[in-house]
Amino acid sequence: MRFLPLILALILSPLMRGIINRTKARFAGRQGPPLLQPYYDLWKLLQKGAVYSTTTTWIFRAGPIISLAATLVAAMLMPLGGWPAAMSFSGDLIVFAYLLGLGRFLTVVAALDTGSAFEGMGASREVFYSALAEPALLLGLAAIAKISVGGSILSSLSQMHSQISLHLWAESGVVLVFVALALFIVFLTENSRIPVDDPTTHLELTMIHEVMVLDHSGPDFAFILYGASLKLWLLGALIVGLVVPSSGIWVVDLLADLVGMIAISVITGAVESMMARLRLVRVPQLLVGAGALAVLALVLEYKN
Amino acid sequence: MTIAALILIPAASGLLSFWLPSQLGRRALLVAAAVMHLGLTLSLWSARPEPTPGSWLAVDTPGLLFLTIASTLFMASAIYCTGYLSHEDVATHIDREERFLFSNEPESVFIGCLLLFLASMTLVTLSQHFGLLWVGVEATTLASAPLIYFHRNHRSLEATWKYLLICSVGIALALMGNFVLAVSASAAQAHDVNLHVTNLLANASKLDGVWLKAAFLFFLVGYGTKMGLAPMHTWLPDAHSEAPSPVSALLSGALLNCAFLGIFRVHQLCTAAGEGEFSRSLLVVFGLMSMSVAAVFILRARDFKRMLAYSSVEHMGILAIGVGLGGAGVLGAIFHAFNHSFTKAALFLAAGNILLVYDTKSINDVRGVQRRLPITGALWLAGFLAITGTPPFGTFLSEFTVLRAALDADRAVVATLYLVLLAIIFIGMANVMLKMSQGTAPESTPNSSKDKLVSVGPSLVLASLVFMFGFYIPKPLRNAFDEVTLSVREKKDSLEESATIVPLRVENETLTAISTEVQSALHEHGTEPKTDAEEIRE
Amino acid sequence: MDLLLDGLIVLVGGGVVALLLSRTPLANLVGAISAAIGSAIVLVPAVHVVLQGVTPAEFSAAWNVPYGSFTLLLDPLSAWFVIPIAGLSSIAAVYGFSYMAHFAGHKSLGTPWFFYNLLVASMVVVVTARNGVLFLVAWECMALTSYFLVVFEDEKDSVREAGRVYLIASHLGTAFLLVFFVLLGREAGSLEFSRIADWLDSSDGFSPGMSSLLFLLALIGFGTKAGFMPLHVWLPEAHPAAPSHVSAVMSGVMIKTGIYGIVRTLTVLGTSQEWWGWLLIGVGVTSGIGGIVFSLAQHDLKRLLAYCSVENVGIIALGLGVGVLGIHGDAPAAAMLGFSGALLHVLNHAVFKGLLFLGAGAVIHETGTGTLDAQGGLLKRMPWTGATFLVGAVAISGLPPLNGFISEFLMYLGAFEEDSLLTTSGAVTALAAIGSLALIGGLAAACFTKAFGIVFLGEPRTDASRDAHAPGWGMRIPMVLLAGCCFGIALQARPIAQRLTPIISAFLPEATLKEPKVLDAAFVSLHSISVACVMVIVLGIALAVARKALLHRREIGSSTTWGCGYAAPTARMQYTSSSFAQPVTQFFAPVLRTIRRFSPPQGPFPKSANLHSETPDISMKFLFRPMYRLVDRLLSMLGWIQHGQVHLYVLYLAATMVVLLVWYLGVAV
Amino acid sequence: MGSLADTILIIVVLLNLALLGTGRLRPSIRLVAAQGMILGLLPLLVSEHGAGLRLALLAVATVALKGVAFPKLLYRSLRSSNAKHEIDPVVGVTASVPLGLLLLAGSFWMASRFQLPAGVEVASNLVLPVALATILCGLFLIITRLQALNQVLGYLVLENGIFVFGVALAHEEPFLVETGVLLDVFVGVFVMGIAIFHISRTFDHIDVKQLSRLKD
Repeated sequence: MRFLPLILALILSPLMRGIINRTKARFAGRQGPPLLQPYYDLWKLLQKGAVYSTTTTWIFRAGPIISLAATLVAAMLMPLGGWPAAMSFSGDLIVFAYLLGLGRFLTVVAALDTGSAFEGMGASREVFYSALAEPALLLGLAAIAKISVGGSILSSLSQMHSQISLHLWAESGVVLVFVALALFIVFLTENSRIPVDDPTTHLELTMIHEVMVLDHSGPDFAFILYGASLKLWLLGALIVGLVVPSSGIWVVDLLADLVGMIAISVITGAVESMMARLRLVRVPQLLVGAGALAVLALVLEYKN
Repeated sequence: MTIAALILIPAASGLLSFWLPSQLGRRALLVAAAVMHLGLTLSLWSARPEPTPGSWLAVDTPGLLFLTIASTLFMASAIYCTGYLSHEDVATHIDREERFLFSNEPESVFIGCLLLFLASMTLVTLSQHFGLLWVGVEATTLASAPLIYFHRNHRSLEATWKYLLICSVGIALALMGNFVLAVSASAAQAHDVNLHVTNLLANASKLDGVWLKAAFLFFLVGYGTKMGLAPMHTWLPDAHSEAPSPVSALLSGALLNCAFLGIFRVHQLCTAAGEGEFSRSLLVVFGLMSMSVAAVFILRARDFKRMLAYSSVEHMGILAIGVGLGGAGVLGAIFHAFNHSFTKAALFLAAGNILLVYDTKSINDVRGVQRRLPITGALWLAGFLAITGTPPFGTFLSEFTVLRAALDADRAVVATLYLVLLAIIFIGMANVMLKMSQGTAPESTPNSSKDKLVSVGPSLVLASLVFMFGFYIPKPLRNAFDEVTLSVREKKDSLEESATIVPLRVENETLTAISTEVQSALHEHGTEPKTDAEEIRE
Repeated sequence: MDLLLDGLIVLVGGGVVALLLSRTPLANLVGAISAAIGSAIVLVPAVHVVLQGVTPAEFSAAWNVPYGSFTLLLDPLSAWFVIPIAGLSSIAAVYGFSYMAHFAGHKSLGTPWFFYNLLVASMVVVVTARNGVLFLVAWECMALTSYFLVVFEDEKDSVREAGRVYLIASHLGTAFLLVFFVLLGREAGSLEFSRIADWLDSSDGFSPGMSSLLFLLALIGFGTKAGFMPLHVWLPEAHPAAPSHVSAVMSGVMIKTGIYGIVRTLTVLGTSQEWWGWLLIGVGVTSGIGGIVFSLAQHDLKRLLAYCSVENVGIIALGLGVGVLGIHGDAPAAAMLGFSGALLHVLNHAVFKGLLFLGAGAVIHETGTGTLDAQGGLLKRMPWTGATFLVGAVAISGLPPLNGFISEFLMYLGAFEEDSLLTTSGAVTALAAIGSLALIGGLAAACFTKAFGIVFLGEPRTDASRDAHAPGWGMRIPMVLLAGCCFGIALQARPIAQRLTPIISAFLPEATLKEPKVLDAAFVSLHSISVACVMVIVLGIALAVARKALLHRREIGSSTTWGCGYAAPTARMQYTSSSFAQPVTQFFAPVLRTIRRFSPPQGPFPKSANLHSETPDISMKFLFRPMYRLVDRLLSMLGWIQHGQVHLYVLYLAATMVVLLVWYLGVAV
Repeated sequence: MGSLADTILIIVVLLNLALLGTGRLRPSIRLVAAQGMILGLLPLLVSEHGAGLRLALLAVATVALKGVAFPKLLYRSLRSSNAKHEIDPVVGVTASVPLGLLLLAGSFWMASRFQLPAGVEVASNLVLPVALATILCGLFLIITRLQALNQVLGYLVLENGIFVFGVALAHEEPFLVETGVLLDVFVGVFVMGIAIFHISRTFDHIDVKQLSRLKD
């Protein structure tokens, strides 16, 4: 039963996209695509053949595969609703972050493999922004580790999540809020959502993630889409786990967290509908700001 | 007997060569005399002869050390000369820089003076009387002047004149020093006190301090001029750059040390008389001045022989500092005298080869020596590393010892200046010597001669000696160093000191700084050698 | 121990023989073989010591120089450093044989091999020496031999200049070490490490001031060799100039002797102070971030790698800093983790940096240039090199499933621990460590996606890169071996890290744990990491199979890369290295101070337009050169002394005499 | 007898001043010769217990060298060079004399700071100041006069000063050393003479100010 969070992630992750898109549609006053649309897309893509550029090498084909593999392993580290993750050990949060990094590395390299200027451009922005997002993520986790477990050697994501209680909220709620904010910005960045990136278009030169995968098609693209939605789910679950206090009764917790996942999807949709994309030069400031939030949280922690 | 031979052989053969008709004979004579001299010198290490009647001349450890240096270097440059002279065309030829005609000094005069030069240096190292020492030093000046004027062109004449005038004036002051010393000696009640070194050392305590110190001042300036301590060094770069390379090697490697021996003996005397602090501080000051001046001009060097000359000034400074710091510093200094002489001689001989082939002394016109003259180039690089005190050469160990002495003595300022100046000089020399030896050589050089055994052999031997010193110092040599080092310790109150020393320290220090034989010898005399650190702290 | 000596003898002997063979074709063979075998022999006892954890008796021979003695000891710490030194040197020697082959004929190959062997030997002696003088001699020999290897192609001006900078820098560094050892010997009464240890036991150790002074001297002296910013100036010059297998050794292991020096200093001093930890972390942050940012701004592959070495020694310094903090924050587990991370990273960096330099060497060997924007599409032409380079790139970015991640993970864990346990000051420092480690990781990924992407992917940008051929097996095998090590270390993380614990507690008793179970947790996670790494690989394979199945009997089209409908894309339309790095370089512009010369296209039909950008090293440009100029100017003020007027020369003499007399008679008497 | 020594020393001082006052070379040589002659007498006066054979020989040698040989040598090289008098000295002849007096004063101060150690008796208490003054005067000549010949003269004066001191104070100087010293000085002057000869032949002047090609 340890595998429950993993299984949920594998099954439900595309749904998040559906919810987000539906929310955006509602804000725009449209009917919007069906909630399950992402599943249909994946299915369709898996049926198709593929077209490869003559420039590309095996890297181009390896990219989607390995990044999906990395994301899958990362998924094994993510607990949900009081259920410990499939694999949980001290410092797994670091491994989690770096597995996502591996995925990114391969995606970027695959993009460069096409030798296209667009992909190159997207790749260069991707690496830059993620480099800035990384500190925010880890500092945020450090803050949580400190307030929740205290003593990292014994702290794993699962423990951290299980430690989040109403009492802790009462004690150091500010820290939690700040960290949650910081992580949310990271969440938006890593999943290339507005205000950092725009997942819906991929032809303007301002795009980041979407333009990197421009040349992928068929199953490869399916892998990529699925990997992306998995990533969305995982980072979401991370935040939800840190925000939603755990009562100890697993049914309650599980439901609470699922609600949280829906909530975060809706919020994301709302943000995307209400905000405009930032100018590229502004994005680093946003990310540095996220990092600052995390540090601030820790400093506040030392205060009391 | 041996002592007389040591002086007479070169002197006689020198005079002989003035009249010897055959060129071949003269060169043979030169080498023969050098070989005999070196042989005799080395024999001294096994058995020291009785001093001459009246103990005017005798072999004592400091003298023997410097005699060995001089003799070895003379051997090297004698062999080098045989090749060198055959390159020099006797006919009138065009001057390199000023484009006028000039002709060399007759070879007979050159070789004759060379041998007389050796004789006078031997006299300096062997004389046990300050007056005689002075005579010897003055004699070296006179014998070497014609050597500098070998190429009879404007510049060498100018150099010769400066050398003659400045050194003569300096030496004259040293003579004054002799007389002042005599006064201070005649202060001693006992009437048998004269200027014999041993005699003075024995009666050191009776000497009149005021006059002794005055004497030291005169000696310092006088012999300091000859030794090339700034600011009396001014003649040195001119003479060294204009003299033919083998002569430069001798001047820089042997002559300067002889002058240093003069200062050292007086310093010994001051220490014995309990005035060591006075002479030490002055030596350190002058040493630092010399190093700084050298640093200045090495950084702006345009002529590589001048640069080598300035580096001699630097190293004389190091010797002065070492002796001035006392304790292990003396060991460092004496050891450094060896390293420096051999390295510098090797470098000057290599410079001679470069000069011969490229026919210029200007640094900017020399490139790719290690391609044009592989062995000379390698020597040039090795020499550079050695002269800048880089491991694994002996110079590193000696300079390290001096540094250690400085820090042991809590002379942080001295140590810092010493290191900074060494670093600056390293940079300066690196800029020059690397530029010269590396890079692509010009397709055609003025002279097409290659490395020959006679032209690189001597410096190869010298360089490898310095390299050996980096790993291994022969036992007798090492003991000699220690003996000299101990000879300039403050003799006073070493007895009660011996009680107060932390055993661990003494054990370590003596194991490392002073070899065990001497230690045991000291134990017999009941005096415990103190660590250098404490000696100066006291 | 005897094996160690035998190995050294083989190295030196082989080197001398090679030197004697000089220009003959045999020299290359003899040199390479002796280097490879010699280092391999040295490797054996080192591995044995690390595995058994037992220290063989020290080898000591009398050495008749002042304060000197020839004392070698292969304790676990030394052994740990000998392993990468000997291993990488051996592998690089194999590579070097093929690499040097094309210099045969017009250059003497005996000389470089002579220096190579001596370099390896002196590195081994440096990390095993137990006497100050011996250490210094070996240290300087290391600098010199590597210098002569750097100037192997001294007909190039750039190479000569690089060599000069290197030689001077390392000499100045050594000056600090001289003072360090002299003071050490003066305090402890001996330059024998063993005697210093005795002295520490018998007496009450160094005074705080003195120990801090000693530590600072060591940090500067060793830091120059290790390449800490801003002392790194020689590094980006020298490493590219050297032949690639030498760059691999220099960058992979030689600079680690600096790290060894610092670690050994901590041992020898016997004490440490908390602010040393802050300082080390500060140094680490500066070097780490600075190094990788400058690395990103480079246009030359080997320069990029060189700067990245600065980044990695920065990471190591971070680890050490975390360790020292741990000792003083009473978090021994954290200390242990910090030091383990640092030491493990020493090994890891040796592996992947060696690998990357060998790869770069292969590229330069084939295309004749290291300029990034002159490459492209090399993966098709040299698949082995490309694949191994990719492995190295992923490893050096500190990503799983490769070794780079393991060491960084340990440091993270240590820093997290301190962040949670320590008081404010220490915790904030630990925090800085976490933040910068994360940032460095991200930037490193950026840097190496760039390096790999531009060089090996896309279309060839020049004919040279189009006509490149794959290098022979002589050069492939070493790279494959090293790439294998990258995986191996990651998959054997736990046993290797456990080996480190006794080593560290041997030289730092303070770091030993009261209750070891805390650390076991860390080892458990190392194990799970290895498992995770395996899973990534397995899943990857599985997905590949799945994909194959899916695409089975479907039409697979192939066309040119889609250029938004642009019909005739050319290789020159690809993204260049500088444009790839542009967002980062722009963000860090104040630090980088890149010089841009831009002539924009003009008119409706622009004839030409070009953009030239170069990033000179700031500390070189704004710190060292000005300092040098200042000294030069100050000294030139004295230039008038030697004016050639003889009568004034006599005046100097007379003045000195008179001044001395007046001083003496007026003051002294 | 002390008075006699005093007179000699005073003459020496006067000769110094005269030397400073003359720019022409020939008279300068003559003055130096005179100084040498006078000094030749000094050894006979210094020791209280009569002039021994050693001192007599020393006196003769001194006169022979300082009074006869050196002037001869210098005249030779003067003839060889076409220099007649000092061209433009660093310090003019007229200005030199008062400066010479200053030097004299300075040397008297120095001498006053030295007190002779016990057991050293000296013919006249003028010895030390005069010796120092002569030494300084010699150095002054070398520094201010630019004709090579004049510098040799300066060197001789310096030597004379030292001689005064040596003869008067250092009794223990053995004969061997005395002769060695004199011999060295002689050869020194001889070699310098040759050098001057070469200089005047190669440069056809003996103005050392122009000998300054070698510099940095």
